Amino acid sequence: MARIFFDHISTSPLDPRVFEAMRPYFLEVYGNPSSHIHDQGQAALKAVDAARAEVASLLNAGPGEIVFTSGATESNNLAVKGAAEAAGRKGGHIVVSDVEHFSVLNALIPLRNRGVEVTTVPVDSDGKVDPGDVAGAIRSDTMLVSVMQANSEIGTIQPVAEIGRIARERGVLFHTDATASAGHIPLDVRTIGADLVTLSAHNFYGPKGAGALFVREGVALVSQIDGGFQERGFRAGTENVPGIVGMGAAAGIAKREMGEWDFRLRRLGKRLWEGIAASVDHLHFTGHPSDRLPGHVSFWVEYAEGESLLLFLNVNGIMAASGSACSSNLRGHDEEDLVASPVLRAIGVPSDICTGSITFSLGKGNTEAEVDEVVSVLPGIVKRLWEMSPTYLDYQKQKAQGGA
Amino acid sequence: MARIFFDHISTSPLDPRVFEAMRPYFLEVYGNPSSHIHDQGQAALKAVDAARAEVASLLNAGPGEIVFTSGATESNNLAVKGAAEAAGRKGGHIVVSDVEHFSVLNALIPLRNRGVEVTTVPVDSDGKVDPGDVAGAIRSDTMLVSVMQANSEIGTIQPVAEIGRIARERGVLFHTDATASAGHIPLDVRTIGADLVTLSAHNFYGPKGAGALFVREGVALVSQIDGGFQERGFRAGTENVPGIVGMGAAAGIAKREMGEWDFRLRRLGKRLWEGIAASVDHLHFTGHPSDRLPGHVSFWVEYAEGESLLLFLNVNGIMAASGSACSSNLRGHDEEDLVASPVLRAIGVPSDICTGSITFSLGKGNTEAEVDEVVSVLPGIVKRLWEMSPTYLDYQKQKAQGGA
Amino acid sequence: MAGGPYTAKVMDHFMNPRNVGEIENADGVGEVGNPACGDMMRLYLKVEEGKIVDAKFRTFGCGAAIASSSMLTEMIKGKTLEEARAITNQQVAEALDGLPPVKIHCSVMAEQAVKAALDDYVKKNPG
Amino acid sequence: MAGGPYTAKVMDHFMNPRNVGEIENADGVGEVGNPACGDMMRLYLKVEEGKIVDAKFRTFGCGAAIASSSMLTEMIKGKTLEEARAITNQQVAEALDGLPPVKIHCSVMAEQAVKAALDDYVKKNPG
Ligand SMILES: Cc1ncc(COP(=O)(O)O)c(C=O)c1O
Ligand SMILES: Cc1ncc(COP(=O)(O)O)c(C=O)c1O
Repeated sequence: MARIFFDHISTSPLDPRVFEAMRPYFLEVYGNPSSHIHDQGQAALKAVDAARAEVASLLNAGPGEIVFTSGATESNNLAVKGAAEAAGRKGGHIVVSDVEHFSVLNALIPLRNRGVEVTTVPVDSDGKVDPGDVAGAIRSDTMLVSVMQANSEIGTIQPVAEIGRIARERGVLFHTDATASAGHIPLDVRTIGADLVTLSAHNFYGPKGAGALFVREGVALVSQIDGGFQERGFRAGTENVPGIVGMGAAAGIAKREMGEWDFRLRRLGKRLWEGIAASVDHLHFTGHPSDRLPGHVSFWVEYAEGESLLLFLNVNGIMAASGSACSSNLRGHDEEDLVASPVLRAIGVPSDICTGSITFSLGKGNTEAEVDEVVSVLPGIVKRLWEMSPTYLDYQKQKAQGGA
Repeated sequence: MARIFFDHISTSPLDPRVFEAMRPYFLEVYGNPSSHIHDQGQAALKAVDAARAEVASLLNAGPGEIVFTSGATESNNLAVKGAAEAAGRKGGHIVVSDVEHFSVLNALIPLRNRGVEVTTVPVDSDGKVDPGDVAGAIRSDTMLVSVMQANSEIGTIQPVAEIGRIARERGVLFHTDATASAGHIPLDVRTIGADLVTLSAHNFYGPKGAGALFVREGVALVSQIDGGFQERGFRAGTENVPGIVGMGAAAGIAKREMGEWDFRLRRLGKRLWEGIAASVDHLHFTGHPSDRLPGHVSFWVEYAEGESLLLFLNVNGIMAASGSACSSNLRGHDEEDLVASPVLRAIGVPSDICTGSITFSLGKGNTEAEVDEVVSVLPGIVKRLWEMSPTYLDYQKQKAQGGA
Repeated sequence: MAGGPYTAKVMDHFMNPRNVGEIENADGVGEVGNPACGDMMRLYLKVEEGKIVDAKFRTFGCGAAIASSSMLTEMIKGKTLEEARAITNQQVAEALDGLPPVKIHCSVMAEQAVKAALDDYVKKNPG
Repeated sequence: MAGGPYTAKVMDHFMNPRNVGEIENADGVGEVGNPACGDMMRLYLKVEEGKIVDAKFRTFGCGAAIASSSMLTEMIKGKTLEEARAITNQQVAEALDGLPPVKIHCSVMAEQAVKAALDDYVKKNPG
């Protein structure tokens, strides 16, 4: 049975304390915050406002700058489409990096159809954006720069403070998608100079179905979900009260414990990194070696395909993720839905082997023993796949000839 | 302390069985359904698919026709904007009723800005749409008819099957917002002939943060939240697994128990209706007398203002809602956010008294004793407000003169 | 009892409004607002030697409207006409420990009611 | 063990693939796919008297690719060349109790691999 969860980047287990914080808001305080004329609604509204203050505090923002959403994807859509629509009716220009999440990149598609132009700045082989490239991409009609704080697939942390400074100097809005990083590494919206920041609760031990967008005071944004007057007009719909309460609790815990988690996860990450580097040949780490998410170890192995690695890992009780072609969008309708990871392509991994990428993302609950187990199991799995692989066979033959 | 919850139309208490169904999906099965290559993700995906089947079954739909969203507001936005955008780039026409929720009406605003024309069909004094008016409003360029199944404020149930038949005959998509009615009265998408149906879990003893849109197989819809490949491309973002599981459980319970609830609530509603009719003068019921939501009693009282009524009711332990100017959007920024209820205006309630509207909406947990308590408390509250009211004073003087 | 969106002071004045009623042969009567807009206030003043010696009101309206009316009558009793005229809606709102932003207009109504009642007094007592 | 998105049959052939390896001096070799597309299969055939007497494979690819390869080799062993050529990707997928829609191409690869190996055999054994 699968026991070792090394896939925190896809979602994290809820912290039991967060669940306890949410619990009363299911059966006892079930009111609708909009019905705050009566006690039930008033109690719900108070809880939402308290959570808002906690989320704001995680970011060093004002509570009036937090808009609750259903998650990071919605927040990214609201940020990108909302800012573009607020900036004007016709045309305009947006700068994004080459490693943004689909929820930023695909939100650009309808905008492109309405005449918005997009410049994609590249990343280096460690997955880093050069702030100079962002500066060079900004035009007179640029409305928005969107560069994530950290990439989930390869872990690289971007120089968002520098990018924010450039955007501000040029009078352009700056959005950063902090889905993978918020609650794990410091994120101060004033230091970063961000106007819009995307957060997702389930990525820092909070509940699924709860996200937020930081919207700096005074920033204009066109709402994307219209209806009643919730969230100061930025986002209509009855609030997911337990979800929001859970996000607040998770933000409070993260703020207090982040330093401790970071310390532990960096140590575990290093142990994992060193362990597999020593035991698996033909393994190439991806992402920046030091400016990366704590506990995040990503790599690809030559002659081994990602999904097969994941399946064997799962059979061995180890749950992980792959950015590979085969494992993404497995629920799609046809082969077209299987796209090779754009992130690996962006950092220049040769496309004939990038199907072998693996992301181990550790969380606060993982242990040294689990790391050691993974280090001991992985080489055997790789070997098994190599033995089945025609390309590895060819390589062995070539080596034998070369050696002969 | 407030003890009697008569505001189920704003939200309903979670059924404890629903909470139990959700519970394992917080701490035990926390996987991301997109990571279904491993056990955690696979278990989450299975749970989502099981919930999908349960929600589909409530509507007599196929599981492949259910798109999970964050709630009714999002579903209404997806239905209206998604259908309009799928129908074509330029212009087009939409027919709605005069009593739709803000999440339908306000979703039309950005469409109007893009050249879509909207015809609003009126309702009669009971709040009913005449299907003939819908037929008359359909034009050659009409893309969508959107008429709700039942109105939350006045309880009136619309002749959706007839409207659906007309829409189908004319080859126009039919959307019905069943937020207030789903789980309470039968809703068979085949009988109704609906192409799109909006559902909200928290309105039938399910969790907040979970909604769905029925999208009839083959209906084209442009997604409004773009990103990954969840929900067959109609709605991106990591699924709110516990919320979806809760919605499935709530749908299953509703399907089994709806008949029983209906029977009880109609009896309680009748008792409340008769009780206040006999004890409060100058009271006018709103909505259709028989074609209405079970347990829904709405009315307005001359010379008494709605918010004041609600505040006094709450002090007396009774929680209810008002469609009045003063209680809606109380969190707005300025007076402009206080709009008189468009629904009451639509049914022709004189605007100088429509601020006194009250909605008592009962749920499966309410009792006869609670009804009797409300009936005994309401007259005293009304009297107290009348005694403070200059308009009631004038009325009394006029009556005295008339009588002299 | 949470008091909904209001301060404890507002709820106190809403639930136990001071000076509700009518003054027979009042020296000044002011009526402002409109039931169609959700609130209407009628203020009655008794004036003696340039001072407001009694004030009563009737109000149709929300919690803030009733509380503002009640607070206003308390504030103006014993004041000179000039002092009463100088009262602002901010002072009424502050005396209630604040009102929600959307309800500020209720305190404005109270301010306008005094002015209207004083105008009526001046009209009835010219010179 | 849930087996992820795959049937138990797929997982069995993935975890315990039949006929992995190489046939020295094979009578026919077929190679299809491309590692850049995520999968590649090399199929070796031993043919005697118009029948496939042995089949082995090496595959780089996902679970479905490996399982399809394994299943295919089982299906063609003992078959005549004509019978083997007639095998369709649907038959491979069905033998595995089905594949996810996005993985159908893996069974197509298996079908193409037999055809390529048979073509190679014909080329090597003309006439
Ligand atoms: C960087 C980043 N942004 C946004 C998202 C979208 O998050 P969600 O699926 O929770 O909406 C993800 C999800 O993995 C992510 O990694
Ligand atoms: C008829 C109707 N539709 C839609 C909605 C919006 O629901 P939600 O706020 O849960 O998104 C409501 C809410 O009261 C409603 O009554």
